Amino acid sequence: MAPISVVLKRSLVLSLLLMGAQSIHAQSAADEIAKYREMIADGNPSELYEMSGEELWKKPAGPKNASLEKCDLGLGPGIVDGAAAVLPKYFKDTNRVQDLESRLMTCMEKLQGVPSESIIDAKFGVGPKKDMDAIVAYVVTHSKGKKINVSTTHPKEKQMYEMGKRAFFYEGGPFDFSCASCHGSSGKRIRLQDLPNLTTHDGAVAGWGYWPAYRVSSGQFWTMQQRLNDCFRQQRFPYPIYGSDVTIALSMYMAKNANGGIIQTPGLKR
Amino acid sequence: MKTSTMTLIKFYHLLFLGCGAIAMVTNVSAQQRPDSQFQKMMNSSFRTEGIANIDRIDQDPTQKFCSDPQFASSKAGAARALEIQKQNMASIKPPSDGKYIGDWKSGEAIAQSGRGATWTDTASTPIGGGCYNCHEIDKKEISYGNIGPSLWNYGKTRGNSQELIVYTWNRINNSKAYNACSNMPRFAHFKLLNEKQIQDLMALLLDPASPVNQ
Amino acid sequence: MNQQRRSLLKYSAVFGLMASAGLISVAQAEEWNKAAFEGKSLDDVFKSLGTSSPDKSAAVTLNAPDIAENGAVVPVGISSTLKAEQMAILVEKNPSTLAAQFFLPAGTEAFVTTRIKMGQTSNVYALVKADGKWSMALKEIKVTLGGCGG
Amino acid sequence: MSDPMRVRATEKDGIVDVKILMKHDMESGQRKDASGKVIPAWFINMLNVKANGKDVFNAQFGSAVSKDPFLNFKYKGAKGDKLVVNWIDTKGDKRTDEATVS
Repeated sequence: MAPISVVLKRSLVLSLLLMGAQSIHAQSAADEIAKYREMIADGNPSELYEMSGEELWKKPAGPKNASLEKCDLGLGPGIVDGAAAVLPKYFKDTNRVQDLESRLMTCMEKLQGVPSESIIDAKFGVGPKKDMDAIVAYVVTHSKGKKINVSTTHPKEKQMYEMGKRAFFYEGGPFDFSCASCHGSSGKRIRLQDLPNLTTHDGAVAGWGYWPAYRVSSGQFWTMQQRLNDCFRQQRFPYPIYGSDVTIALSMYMAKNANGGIIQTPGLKR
Repeated sequence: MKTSTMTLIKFYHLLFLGCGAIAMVTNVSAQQRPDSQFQKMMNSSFRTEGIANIDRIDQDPTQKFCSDPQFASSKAGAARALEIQKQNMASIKPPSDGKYIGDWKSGEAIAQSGRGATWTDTASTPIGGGCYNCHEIDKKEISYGNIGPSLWNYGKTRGNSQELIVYTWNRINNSKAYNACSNMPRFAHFKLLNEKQIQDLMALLLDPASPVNQ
Repeated sequence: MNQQRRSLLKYSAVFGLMASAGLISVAQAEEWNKAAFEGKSLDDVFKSLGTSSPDKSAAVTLNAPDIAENGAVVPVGISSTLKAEQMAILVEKNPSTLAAQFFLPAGTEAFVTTRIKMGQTSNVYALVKADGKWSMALKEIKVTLGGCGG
Repeated sequence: MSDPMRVRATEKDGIVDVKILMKHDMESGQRKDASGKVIPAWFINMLNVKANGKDVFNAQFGSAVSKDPFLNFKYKGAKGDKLVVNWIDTKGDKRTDEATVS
C-alpha cells in the first residue's frame, strides 16, 4: 500500500495547486450559465400549463361530472391559496400522509369518480397525467412567494420524515447510487448543473422550493413526482410507483428541511 | 454539519488518512437496524420496468454499509470500512492480456457517455462511463462535474510508474477497494464496463498522446 | 420532405383564404419566405434576403449568453440604434440556417427577443435591415451537454 | 384545437412591452420517435400582432424556434390599447388571442 499513499499525497498537493486555475475557469462558465437562466426566466412556459390547469380545476369532469372546486388540499375544501406550502401533510379521511399529486388523485376519485389507477399507471406528459401536470401547475402557482410550512407533529408525518431520511441515504442498483450520492454535499455539480445539498436548509429550499418546474430540455412541465421518477431512473433504480410512499417520504424529508424557505414554483429548469 | 463532514470523508477518505487529518466524533457503535416498516415501504413503492428489475433495491454488504453514513463515519464503522474495502479489492482482476493501456480516443467517447442501465435503455444499450458527469478530464470539455477530483493532466503530473498504473486500473474497476463509500460506481464488479473499455479509459488518463496529458 | 412540402402547400392554401378573409392583413401576407427558411448556408440566406454580405455594425446588438445550458432553448435578442424595418436570426451550423425573421412597422422599436434551438455550438448572426440596407452582429454560442446524459 | 397563448403587455413612458408565450411543439422535422421514425416538421411559421387594428409586429419562424415559443417586442403605444395576436402553423392550424395593454 505504501506506493499508493505516495501517489495520493502527490495528488492532494496537485489538486490544491490546480484548484486556483480551475475555479476561475468554472466561475466564468457558471456566470454565463447564470446569465442564460436569467434570460429564460422571463416568460416561463409553466404559465401555459397553469392557465389550462385553472380551467381543468373548475370544469366538471369524470363519471360524476363534478369539478375539483371542493377539493380539500389541506387548508379546507376549495382553498388553493397557500395549499402547496403545507404539503405533504397527514389527511384524516385517507389516514395517510399525502403530497399534492396523491391528494389530487384522492379528490379526483372522490369528487369526480376517476379511479386513481387510471392516473397512476398512465404515461407522463400525456392523457390523464398531462391534465394532472396542468392542475399541479395551477395549484403551486397559488403558493408562489409563500413560506414552506410542513408539519411533522402528527406521528405519521414524523414517521414519514424519518423514512424519507432513510430512503435518501439508501444505496442500491448497479451504480451504488443513493439520493445522497449527488445531493448530500454542498458545492457539487454534475456536468454544469449545480446540485442542491438537500440535507441542508438552503439546499432543500433550492430543490423543493423550485419544483415543480418547466423543464427546458424536455419542453415539459414536470411535477415533483416526475422529478423524483427521473432521479430514480438516473440512479438506475427500479421504477418508483406514482404517488407511492417512498416518493412522499422523500418529499417530506425535503420539505421539512426546507421549512421557512420561500416557494418559487413553478420554476424553470434546464 | 455532520453530513458534510461525512461526505467530505466519503470523497477524500484516503487523502485524509494520508495526511493524518481524520477526526471522528460520534457515539454510534452499531449499524442501523433493519426496520420492517421501512423495508415494507421500499418493497411496495417500486416495481420492475424494462431492464430495471425490482431486485435492484436489494443491497449487497457495501451498499448496506454506505446507506448508514452515521455508522460509516464512526470508529466501529472505520473498522468495518476496511473489511469492505478488502472484499472489493479481492474482486479486482488484472487485465487478462496483461495490457493496461488501450485507445484514448475510444476512452474519451466512453468518458463522455452517461447512458445505459436505466429502464429506458435495453440490455444492449452500451453503458457509458459517465466520467465527465463528475470529473474534469480533457480541458476542452467545459461541461464537467466536480463530485470527483479533476483528472486533467493525470498522467503528465503523476508519471507512469507501474504502481500508478495498477492503482488507476483498480480504481476504475472497483473504487470501493480504496474508499468503501466512494461515490464512483464499481465498473467491473457490476459489469458496467468491459476490460477493453477500461483499457481505453486508462489510455485517456495515462497515454502521453492523450489530450488529457498535453 | 414530401410530407413537409405537402403541409406547406396546404398551409399556403389556408393562408391565402385567411388573407382574403381579412384575418391576416395584406401587409403581412407577403409570403412566408420559403426559400430563405430552406437555405442551408449563410450565403443562401443572405441571397434570399436580398443582400450579398451584410456589414458588421456596432449599431446592431446581439443579446445572447456565451454558453447555453441546453440547445433546445437558447435565448437570443436583437436590438439596434438603427430604424429597423426587418430583423433576422441566423444559426450557421443549424440544418436550416435562418431561425426567424421579423417585420417591424414604423412605431415599433428595434428590439426583439425569442428562443431558438441549436444543434451544436455555432456562430449566431443578428441581421438588421434599415433604409434598405442590411447590417449585422455575430457571436459564438457554446451549446453544452447537460445533466447526467442518461 | 390549439391551446391559448399568454399575452402580457405593459406600458411605460409611451412604450408598450409585449411578451407572448405560445403553446406549440414546434417539431423541427429533425427528431425521431421511439421507433426511430422521423417526426414530421410542424411549427408555427407566421405571427401577426395588431394594436387597435393596426399592425405592430410580424414574425416568420423557421423550424429552429423553440418549443412553446416566446416573443418579446416593444412599440409606441398607450394603456388600454387592444392587442390581437394571430398565429398560423405549417398545417394551417391557427389561434387568435387578445389582450389589453395595462
